[in-house]
Amino acid sequence: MSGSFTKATARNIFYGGAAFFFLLFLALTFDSQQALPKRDNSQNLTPQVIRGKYLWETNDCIGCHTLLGEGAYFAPELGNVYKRRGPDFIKAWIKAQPTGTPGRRQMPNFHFNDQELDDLVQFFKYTNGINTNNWPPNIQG
Amino acid sequence: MTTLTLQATPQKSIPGDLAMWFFILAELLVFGVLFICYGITRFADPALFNAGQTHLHAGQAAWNTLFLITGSGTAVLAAHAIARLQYRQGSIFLVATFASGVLFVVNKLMEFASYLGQGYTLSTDNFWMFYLFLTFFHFLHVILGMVIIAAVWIKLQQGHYRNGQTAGVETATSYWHMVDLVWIVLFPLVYLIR
Amino acid sequence: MKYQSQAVAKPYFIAAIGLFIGQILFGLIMGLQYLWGDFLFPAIPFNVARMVHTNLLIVWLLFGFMGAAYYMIPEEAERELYSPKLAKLMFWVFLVAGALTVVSYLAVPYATLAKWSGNGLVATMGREFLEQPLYTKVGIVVVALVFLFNISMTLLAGRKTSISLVMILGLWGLAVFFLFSFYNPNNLVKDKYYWWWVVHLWVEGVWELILGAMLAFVLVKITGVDREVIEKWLYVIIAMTLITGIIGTGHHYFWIGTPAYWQWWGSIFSALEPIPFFMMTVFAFNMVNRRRREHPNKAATLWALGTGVMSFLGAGVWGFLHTLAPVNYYTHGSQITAAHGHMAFYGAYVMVVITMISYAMPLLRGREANSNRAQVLEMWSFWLMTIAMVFITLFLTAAGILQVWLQRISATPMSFMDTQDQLRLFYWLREFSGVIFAVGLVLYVISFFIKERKTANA
Amino acid sequence: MKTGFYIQWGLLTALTLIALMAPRWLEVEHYLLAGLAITTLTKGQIIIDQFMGLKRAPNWLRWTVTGWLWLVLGTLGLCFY
Repeated sequence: MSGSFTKATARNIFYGGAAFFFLLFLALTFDSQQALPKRDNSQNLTPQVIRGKYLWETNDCIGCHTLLGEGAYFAPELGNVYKRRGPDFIKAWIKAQPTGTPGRRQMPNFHFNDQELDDLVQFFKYTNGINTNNWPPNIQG
Repeated sequence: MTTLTLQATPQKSIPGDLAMWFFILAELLVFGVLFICYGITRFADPALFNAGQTHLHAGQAAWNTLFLITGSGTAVLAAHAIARLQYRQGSIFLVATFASGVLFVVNKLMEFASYLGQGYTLSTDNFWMFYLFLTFFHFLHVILGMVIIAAVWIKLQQGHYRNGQTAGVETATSYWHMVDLVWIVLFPLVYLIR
Repeated sequence: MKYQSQAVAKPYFIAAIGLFIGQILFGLIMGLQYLWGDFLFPAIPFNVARMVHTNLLIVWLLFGFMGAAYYMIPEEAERELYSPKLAKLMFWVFLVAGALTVVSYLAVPYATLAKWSGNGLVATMGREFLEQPLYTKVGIVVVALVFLFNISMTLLAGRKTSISLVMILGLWGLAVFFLFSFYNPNNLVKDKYYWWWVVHLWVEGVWELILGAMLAFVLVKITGVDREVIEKWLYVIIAMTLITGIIGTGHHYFWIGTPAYWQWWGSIFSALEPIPFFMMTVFAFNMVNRRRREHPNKAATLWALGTGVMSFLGAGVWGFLHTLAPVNYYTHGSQITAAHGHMAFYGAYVMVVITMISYAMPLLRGREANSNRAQVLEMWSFWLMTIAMVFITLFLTAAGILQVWLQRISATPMSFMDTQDQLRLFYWLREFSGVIFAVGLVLYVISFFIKERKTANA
Repeated sequence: MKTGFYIQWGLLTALTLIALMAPRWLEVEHYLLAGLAITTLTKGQIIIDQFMGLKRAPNWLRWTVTGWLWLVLGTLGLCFY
C-alpha cells in the first residue's frame, strides 16, 4: 500500500494518547473522590477502626485472607465476616488459633489482648459497611 | 449515495500517516463499544433515558454539530490549499478549524455547567453517567483535535509542507474528521432519538 | 558486547536467576500447604511463604530490568555507562536489602518486624505485594533513583534511540508510581484505590513499556530487521497499551467501594487490553519471519517468540476471561484470579527478562551464542517451564470454576473451607505441574554450565 | 471540486437542522428512528468518503471505517427499534 507510516507520527501518537488517557483517568479519579463519602462508610472511621486496620496490616492478614476480594486466596473472605460470623465468634475464633488439627490449614495465634480484638472487630464492622455494589454474591464470600 | 463509484482510481493512498489511522481505528472501536453499551442500557430502561433526555439542550448541541462540521470543512479546504501551495489560505483555514473548536468547547462548557449546576453527576443514574461520560470523553477529543491542528499550523508557519508535502496536514485533519464523525453519531443518539 | 561497562549487567542477571529459584521454592511450599494445611507450620506460615514468593518475584524482575537497562542503554547510546562503579555499588545495596528483607520475613513474626522497623511512624506495611518494611521501601527508592540517574546521564550524553527512550520512560514511571506505596490512608476504599496505582499502573502500564523496549531491542539484534521498522511498531503497540490500560485500571474498581460506573469503564477498556498483546505477538513473529540474518542464538529467538505468545495468552486471554464486571462479580478473588496472575507474570515479565538474559549472557561471557548443546538444553527448559505454566494455569482455572460454582453460584452455597476441600484434586495437579516447572528451571540453570565438547567435529 | 465540496457542506448543515426538528415533526417513534438513521448515515458517509477522503483510500481502510458506521448504527437501530 502507498501512503506513509513514520516513526515520528507513531511516537507523537504514543505521547499524545498516553497523556490524554492519563488526564481522563485523573478526571475520573477526581469524580470518584467526590462520590466516595456516600459509599465508603468513612463516617464510621473511628480511632478504634483505625487501630484495627493497623493490626490488620501489621499481622499481614492479607497474606492468607482476601478483603473485598483482594489478597491471598488461602483463607476466607473477611470483608463480610462481621455479618457472616458476628463479633463474638470472630474474637473467640482468633483466640482459639491455631486449631492444631492435623492436615488442616493453620492460622497463627497473634496474642491479641481484648482491646486489640475489639479494634479488629470494629475494623471488620466498618469494612462490612462499605458499599461494594453487592459483592460478594452471597454470605460465604 | 457516494459508494457507487466503480471506476478504478489510478493510485489509492491512505490520507496521512498510517500510524494515525491505527489510532483512529482504536478510537472508533472504543466509541463504538461505548455507543452500543449506551444502546443496550437504554433498551433495558427506556423510561429513564427518555426522562433524562428531556433535560438536555438539543438546540445548543445542534450548534455544536454545525461548529464541528464547519471545522471539518475548513480542514478539508486547508489541506487542499496547502497541496496547491497556497500557504496563506491554508493557514487561514486551519485557524478557522481551530476557531470552530473553540466555539464548540465554550458552548459545551456552558452546557456542562448548566447540568452540573442542577446537581447531575456521574453517579446520578445510568442515563447521566453515560451522557456525561460520553460527551466529556468526546469533549476531550475535540481539545486534542485542536492541539493537533494547532501543531500543524505552527509547522506550516515554520515552513514545513514545502512542495505540497501534505501528509502531515492530512494526518491531522483525518483525526479532526474522526472527532466529527463520532459526534455525528453521538448527537442524535443522546439528544434526539427517543 | 560493545562497551566494557555493559559488563555490570552480569551480576544483576545472576542475582535475578538466583532469586527466581528462591521464588519457585516458596511456590512449591505454598502448593503443598494448599494440600497439607499444617505443612511447615508454625515455622513458615502461609502468609510468610506467600510474601516471600511474591516479593522475590518483584525483586528479581527488578534485577532483570536493571540488568537489561545496564546492558541496553550503553549499546543504544553508543557510549560507556556514566558510572559503572555506582551500578556495582547499587547492585550490592539492592541485593543486601532484598536478602535482609526476606530473612527478616522468615526470622521474626511480621508484627515484630513492623514494630522494629518503624512502621508506626509511616504505616506502609501489610498490603498485598507491598509488605516490605519501611527501610526496604526507602531503599528501593534510593536504588531506583541512583540507577535512573546513572542510565539517564548515559543516555543524555549519547545517541537517543526510541528503544532506549521507551525503556527509560518505563523505568521512570516505575519509580514514580512506586511512590504511591507510601500513601496508606485510614479510609480502606482510598487505600485500595491508590494501592492499584502501584500495582496496576505497574504491570498493565509502565512495565509494559519496559517489556516492549526489551523485546524490541532483542528483535533488532536477532533479526537484523531495520530498526526504524521495529521502533515504529513499538510506538504503536505501547500507545495501544496505555490507551486501553490506564482506564483499564477500572476493572479493579468494581467491588471495593468505588462508584458503580467503574463497572462500565473498567469492563470496556480492559476488554480492549488484549489488542496490544495480540499486536505484540504478531509483531514478534513478523519480525522473525522477515529476518535478514540467521542469528546463532536460537534460544533467545525462542524466548522472544514465547514472550509474545504467552503474554497474549496470560495477560490477554486469561485477563479478558474475567474482566467483564458481570463475570468478575463471581470470579473476583477466586482461584481464577490466581490462574491469570501466574500465566500473565510468567508470559509477560518472566519470559522477557529471560529473553534478555538469554541474548545478553553469552555476549557478556565473551561469545555470540552458547554452544549447540547448551542451547538445546535451554530450549528444553523453555518448553518444560512454559508447558508446566500452561498446566498450572489450566488447573487453577478448573479449580476456580469449581470454586465459583460451589461457593458463589450454587443455590446452597458452600463455605470457603468446605469448597477448598473439593478442589484438592486440582491442587494436586497444580503442585505436580509446579514440580515440572522447577525441573525446567533446574535445567535452565544447568544450561549455563554446559561447555562445548572438547572433541571438535571433523 | 469546489462546487461538490460546498454541496456536501450544505447537505451536512441541512441534515443537522432536519435531524434537530425531526422529533417535532415525526411523532411516531419508528418514523423518528428511520429519519434519524437516514440523516446520520448520510452525514457519516459524506464525512468518511469526502472529508476524510477514504473514497480514494485502499479498500480495507475505507470499508473498515464505513463498516464501523453501519455496524454501530445498525446495532443502535436494533436497540431503539
